[in-house]
Amino acid sequence: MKLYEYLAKGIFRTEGIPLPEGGVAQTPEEALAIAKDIGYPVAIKSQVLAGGRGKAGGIAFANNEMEVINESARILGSELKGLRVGQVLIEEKLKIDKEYYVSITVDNFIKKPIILASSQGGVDIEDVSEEYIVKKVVDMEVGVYPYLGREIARKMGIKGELMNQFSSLVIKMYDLFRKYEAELVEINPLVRSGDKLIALDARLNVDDDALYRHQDLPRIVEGEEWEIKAKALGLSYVQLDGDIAVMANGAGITMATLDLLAIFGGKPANFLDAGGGAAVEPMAKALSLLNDTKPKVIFINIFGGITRCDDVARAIIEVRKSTDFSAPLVIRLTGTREEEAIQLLQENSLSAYKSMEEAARKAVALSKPSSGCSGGR
Amino acid sequence: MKLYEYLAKGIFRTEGIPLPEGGVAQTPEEALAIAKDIGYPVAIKSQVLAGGRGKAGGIAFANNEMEVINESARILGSELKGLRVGQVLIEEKLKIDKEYYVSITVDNFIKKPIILASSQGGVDIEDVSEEYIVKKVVDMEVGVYPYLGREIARKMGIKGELMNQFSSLVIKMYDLFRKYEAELVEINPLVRSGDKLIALDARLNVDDDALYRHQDLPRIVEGEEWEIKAKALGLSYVQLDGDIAVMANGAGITMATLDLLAIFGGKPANFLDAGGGAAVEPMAKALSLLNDTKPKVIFINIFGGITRCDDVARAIIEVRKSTDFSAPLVIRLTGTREEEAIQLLQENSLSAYKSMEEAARKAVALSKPSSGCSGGR
Amino acid sequence: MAILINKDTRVVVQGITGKQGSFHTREMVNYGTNIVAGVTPGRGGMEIEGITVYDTVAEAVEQRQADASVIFVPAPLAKEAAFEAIYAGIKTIVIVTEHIPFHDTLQIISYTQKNGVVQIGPNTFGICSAGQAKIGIPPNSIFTPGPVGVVSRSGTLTYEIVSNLSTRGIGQTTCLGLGGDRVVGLSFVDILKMFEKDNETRAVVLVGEIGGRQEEDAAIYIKSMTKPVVGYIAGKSAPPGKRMGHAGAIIERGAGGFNSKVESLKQAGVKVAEIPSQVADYIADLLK
Amino acid sequence: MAILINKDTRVVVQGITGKQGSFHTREMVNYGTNIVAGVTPGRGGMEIEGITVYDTVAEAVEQRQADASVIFVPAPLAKEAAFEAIYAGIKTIVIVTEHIPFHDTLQIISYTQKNGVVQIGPNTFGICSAGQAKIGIPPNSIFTPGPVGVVSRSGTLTYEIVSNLSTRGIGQTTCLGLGGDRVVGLSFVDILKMFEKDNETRAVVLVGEIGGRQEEDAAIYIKSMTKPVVGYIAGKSAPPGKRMGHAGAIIERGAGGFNSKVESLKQAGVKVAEIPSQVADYIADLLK
Repeated sequence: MKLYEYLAKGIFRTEGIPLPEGGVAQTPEEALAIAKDIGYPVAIKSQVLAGGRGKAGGIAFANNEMEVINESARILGSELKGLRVGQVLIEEKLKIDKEYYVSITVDNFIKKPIILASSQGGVDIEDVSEEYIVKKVVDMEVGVYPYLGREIARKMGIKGELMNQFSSLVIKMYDLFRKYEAELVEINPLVRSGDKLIALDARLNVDDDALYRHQDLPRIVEGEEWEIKAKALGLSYVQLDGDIAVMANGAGITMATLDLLAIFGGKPANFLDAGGGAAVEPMAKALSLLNDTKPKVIFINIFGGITRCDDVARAIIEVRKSTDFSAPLVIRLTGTREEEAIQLLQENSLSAYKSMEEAARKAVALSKPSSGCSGGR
Repeated sequence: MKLYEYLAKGIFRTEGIPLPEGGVAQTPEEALAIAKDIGYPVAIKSQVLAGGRGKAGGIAFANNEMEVINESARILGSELKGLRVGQVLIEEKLKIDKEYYVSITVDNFIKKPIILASSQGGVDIEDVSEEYIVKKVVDMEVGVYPYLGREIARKMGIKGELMNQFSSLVIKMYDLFRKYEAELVEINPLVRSGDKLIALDARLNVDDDALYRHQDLPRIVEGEEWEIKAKALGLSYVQLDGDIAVMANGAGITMATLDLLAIFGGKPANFLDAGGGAAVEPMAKALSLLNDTKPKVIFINIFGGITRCDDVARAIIEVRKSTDFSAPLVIRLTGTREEEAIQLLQENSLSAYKSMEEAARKAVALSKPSSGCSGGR
Repeated sequence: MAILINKDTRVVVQGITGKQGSFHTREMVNYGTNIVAGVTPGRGGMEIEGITVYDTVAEAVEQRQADASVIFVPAPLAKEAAFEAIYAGIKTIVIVTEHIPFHDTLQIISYTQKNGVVQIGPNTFGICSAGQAKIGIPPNSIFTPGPVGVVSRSGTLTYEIVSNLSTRGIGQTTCLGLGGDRVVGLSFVDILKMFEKDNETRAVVLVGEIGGRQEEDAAIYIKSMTKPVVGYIAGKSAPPGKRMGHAGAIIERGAGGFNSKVESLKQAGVKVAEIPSQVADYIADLLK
Repeated sequence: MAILINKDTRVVVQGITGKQGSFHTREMVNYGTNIVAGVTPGRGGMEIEGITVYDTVAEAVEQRQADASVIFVPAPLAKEAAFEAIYAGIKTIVIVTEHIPFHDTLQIISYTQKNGVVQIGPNTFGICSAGQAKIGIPPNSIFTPGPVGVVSRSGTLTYEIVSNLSTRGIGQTTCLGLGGDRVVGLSFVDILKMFEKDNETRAVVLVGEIGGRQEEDAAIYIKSMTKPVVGYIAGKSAPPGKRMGHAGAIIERGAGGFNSKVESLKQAGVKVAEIPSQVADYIADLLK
């Protein structure tokens, strides 16, 4: 889960990380009130979960009341990278003497936390040449001590008193990383303004699987309409731009199903992983959701392992009872309790494929304008 | 630093360790008020920093008001193992179904924390046969998890729900051990009373060197008169029962000096380690303190390393200016700035030995009734 | 021979009294796995599917000489379960549990690495040495003993491919799921090395997916292998920047993307199947 | 040859700008120790006693190839200093600082052990390979090169004994203080093993004291040594249950008492001196 900049900054502030003064506003009037408190000039920053806001016009500066009203009005309610801006962060505009980058994440290969830092901040870290990036792996049993911060500072060319400021900052970032079980804690840019290091931006991405231990955090819902609905049902769902709705069991096989449809010339409408051992009820809900997205074809691809094919059949039959399927169903079922499932389907005038590829070909065929026949084999 | 039982229990309680109800009293009237709150029978426990209070008569039980008054009056103000009893802990007297032992300390050889536990509690753990003692070393980087507590419980014969209680208790003890940088966290006996495990006694010894990080803890002063005075001066001092006052620099050489005096037939009055690099002022204070103890002889044995012999000479001369030495001084000085020191002493009509053994023989001779001559060579 | 487990492996089931734990214990026993004990704290003395339950893993090791463990406990308890197994001296741990907090997994991995423990998972279907023993949750019916080693990042997709192999009469030595999480105990390279050394394994199937750089690392090692490898990578049609279920399946800025993986493998001499059923075709050709 | 350090050992002084640090840096330089760098955070670029000061130990290692460190920082900072040295790849650490909180010391030891670092101290006078290099705080004047190895738990008492040796013309290979705290990095046995292997060391002096079981453990090892050992144990007249300065010098219930130590050593063939000056007598006899 990604936190909005202003939420991340709220947490950074409680940890004692130096930040610009500021406040969050939902209307130009609120923005103005905050700006008055801070004094001019101010920065007006759109609060959306996307990078590169500056280039996209999501960050503005204002030197007086008129500019605050105009710019915050422009940004609030606008769309930035497909995301509606509901809030702006109003902050003092600092004098920037130098921009740095610093983050803590995990190196998936080494399987340990890693601190990344650079003297070339304010830009996308991927665009920074390797020689300007300092990397330090953290042993979780040891943690981060000031010397590690000083060592990073040294390699970034930060000296003297700033070295200690940087070191203290890195320790606080690591404390946040651990305390909030973060996937990413990032400051970009970290700026030197006079003799102070200040976090101009703040990112905090928290592990979804650990959220249950962080009841104090707000729950940020991200994504498009169907993704949010699917997430509320506990499903792993990604919206795509095709017309064949897909449900499979397991992330790998769901991806393979999408690939197969694409290879056969079809266009998948979504990724929906019903999971490894879903029962009748969740599966029925998933199917209803797919139906609601009004695809041209619904393709169900189940290899029964823990998932029992008869449960899948029951889920299909249950949904059919309460809803009309708006699109033809293509069903592929094999594995655990396959025969019981086939019988159940037949009793309800449905049929299923045994082969994933045959089924995929059929789904693609049904999605094409030329073919107008109804579901089933 | 050892904490009184009632203080240790206060800390145990904040950690959630189950304890008998109770309160601390300085007078029989206070004791009575607490007993009334709790209900009879109650235990009356002397609060002194010594083990084996029960055998020594420092623990009593009372079934009614009269007994509370009488027993608390008897214990309060009495002497227990040479220690005055200033406070009693009044506690509910529990039904005891079984007594266990559990502690966390450090194994000096393995150099790691160790959990010791036994199904034979309530007695001195040294008297328990090895086969009844469960030992588990703790990796500080891993810490203590419930499985470790369960594993210890299993080996102690604790099963079912009690196993979980025990496991949770051990985790809390370890948390205290780390939080308070303890040398020892001990519960003896830990009792089973019905279906509950309850800490009947509580010990918490905190590392003196870590006390600066624990401003919340009271400072318990322990020891005899001169020891307390010496401690206030920051000196390492132990009262002994002889008549030759000793000051040396370093624990090892101070012990060796005492041994030498004893071997030569003398009786050291104290152990006083002036430390490795003491300056004039602290050394003068130490010397004044020794003089105040009114020994027969004062023996100063300094091997100058970081300690400079001329500083020692200056300290001696300074003390002589303001105080009369009540006893002859025997001085041994060698090492760093030896010559300057000898000259300083000579200017002040003092002299020093170069050999530790010669000096020790002299000090012993001076301490004998037959010899009446004054200090110096 | 197979790798990592065989019919003599003595398995303790952690979380045996739970719904998943008891169901899969029965399935593992049915497959022939030598399940010697179960552990559920506070339930010591019970029996589940004919297996004695102990309070601690240490007791299971002491009483029943367990040397491998499979963890079915809920995600919030998984770290402790893994730590307990390591503490008790278990040398192979299969963590089936999914949705374990990421920082917990990091700590588990750190601890298994320091203790030289083989950690399979988390979020893995487990491991099966065909005809000998299965530790985990894949359907018993799909495996057949034979000469092919299978290593994968996903569950059901692997069942699909293994099932294809078995249907065509191509058996397996060992099939292993690394686990679907962003960080897991073992890598493709770890397992490829074992297959390379295993006398019975004649060819290897590698089932990868987008995200991470594991497949690219595997390709480097495969260049030095004497045994042929057939690959399949899922996620060809996944749009960049979207999560596809597994925490691992994130494509960001091209790194770890489909093409990078397929090209690396092809350059290492791997035959990469375009659709899952081709894997069995390629393997059949190689074993002719 | 000497043990652990010699004239080529490249030493960094942590806490070089402090009063103790700068004083002993001068003394060490005077003795001939190859002090290559100092470290005081925030003071990088300074010079102390002709030695360049760096901000981090890693920089000192990078710039000056330091391989040993001596720590003079105040007790509250000592743990971090030790961790920093280990992190930077230093292989021998001498911790002079006293009164380090006990739990900090436990963590330092755990970390040095896991990284294969030699830890001398805390609360040690350090180590001197006579005529070559001294890392720590003993007076320079007392040492003479020669054939005797000295290992001890106390400081000044060791100076007394070494001084006696030198006065009688008996030189030393290496003299080392384990440290006076309850737990320290090395034990007598660790050092005895090194002296046993060292070609130049012909006899060993062991200076112990009451408390703990180190001397008893040493006695067991000494039985297998080919080189003669002379011992001295301080604390004969100390009353039981009293602390005598060192955290280690606690006698509780007879364990670790004077008699136990002396008897163990004697049984192992050690000549145990009754008074400090006898040590030199015994060694002189042995070397005849």
